[in-house]
Amino acid sequence: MSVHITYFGMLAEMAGQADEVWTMDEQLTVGKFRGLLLEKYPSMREKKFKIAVNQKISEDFVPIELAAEIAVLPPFAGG
Amino acid sequence: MSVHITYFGMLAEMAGQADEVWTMDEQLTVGKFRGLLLEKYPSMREKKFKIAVNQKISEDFVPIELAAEIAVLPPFAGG
Amino acid sequence: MEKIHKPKKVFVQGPISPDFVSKSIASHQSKTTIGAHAIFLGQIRADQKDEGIVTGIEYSAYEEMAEKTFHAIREAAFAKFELTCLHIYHSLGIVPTGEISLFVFVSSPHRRAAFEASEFIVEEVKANVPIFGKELIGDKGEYVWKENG
Amino acid sequence: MEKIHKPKKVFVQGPISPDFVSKSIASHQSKTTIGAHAIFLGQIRADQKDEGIVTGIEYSAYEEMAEKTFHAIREAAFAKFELTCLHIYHSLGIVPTGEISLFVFVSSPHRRAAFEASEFIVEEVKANVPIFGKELIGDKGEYVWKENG
Repeated sequence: MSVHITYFGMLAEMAGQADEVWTMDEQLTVGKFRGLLLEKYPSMREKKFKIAVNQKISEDFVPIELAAEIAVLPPFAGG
Repeated sequence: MSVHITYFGMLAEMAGQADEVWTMDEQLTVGKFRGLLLEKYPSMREKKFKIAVNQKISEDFVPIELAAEIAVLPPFAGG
Repeated sequence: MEKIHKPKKVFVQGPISPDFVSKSIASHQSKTTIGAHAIFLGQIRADQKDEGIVTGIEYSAYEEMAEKTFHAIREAAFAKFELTCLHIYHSLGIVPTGEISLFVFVSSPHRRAAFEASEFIVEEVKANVPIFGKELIGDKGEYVWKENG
Repeated sequence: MEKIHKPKKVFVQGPISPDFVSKSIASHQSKTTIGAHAIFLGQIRADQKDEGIVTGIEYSAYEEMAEKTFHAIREAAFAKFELTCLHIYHSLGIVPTGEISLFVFVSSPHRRAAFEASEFIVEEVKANVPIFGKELIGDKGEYVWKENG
């Protein structure tokens, strides 16, 4: 399966890119995705961030289906 | 002593005038003034109103000194 | 607050225009400690009364006492809340339906103080300032006296 | 509320002008069931940071999700409070200090609903809309990422 990942704000700076596509064999959950993300970008361990799946903030247990749009969101700053 | 009385809003309509001067022998309190007012204008009995002495809303026990400025105020409608 | 706030002119003749509101906002953009403005506008409703539809309100006031009360409300708000600026404007004379008769403009570094002060001031104005209003009805000069609840 | 409120455009490029606020107010004067407008404006502060003085904020957003969230906030506010109208505008791109980046405009027959809805919406926007901000510092391109508390 493949997922499309978008990074925002300071997390895009840490990832060195605004988006990327991951292809993998196994089924993903949000929690599992978070683990893989921190493995790839260890500097994100120090940052607070939220994960949105198909534009919805999602808890770790949520499964990520095929072709999902994943967004990695730093703290909000609107207003 | 004499006191200057000003009527506002619907109370000026009831008094038939915007202001008048009362001269009297005795010492006045706000309560006593209220009694004399209702005697002179019985239709005011049905209305809610406040009495300000020298621009301050005053309770019945407050004495009214010489040359005081008394205002008879209907319900407020600001805003 | 040790700062003394001079009495300011509150009453304006007739309606308060959107353009006046805009100019007030613009004049606060040089104050860069401000993070939040809370603005309240009172607009005249075309209420249906037993006597007919309201076409406007004609305001009058015990002006000297009203100005003193406005000043006391301003002082109380500055003492209670962390405010940078505070302005109150109220109409006298006729304000037709759809037009604005009250403009409360509060500015603060932070939103919480701005929200709380705005509510506080509007409630104080409605309850304690000697302003009187005739709700004008129809086109034959009829009216009913308005009374804040 | 059975009424359906269409998604509206919230984002504007750069600062929100006082003139835009004024035009929004004027366009509500034909709605004579409105008795109270509550307006909230967020203005950029020239805060002192360790790195220097803030000269502006550069906003970006996860736009599709942000628009959906704004729409959900609007629907929630209409369901919770007796509102006649409700508009939210937020800047994208650079907003210099002293300029306005958030404009929440709530109109209701009565002041209580207007006050409560205004606060509700501002808090929701700050907590739940994926908007990001760089606090720009000095004139050498430095910045720090902003974070709502």
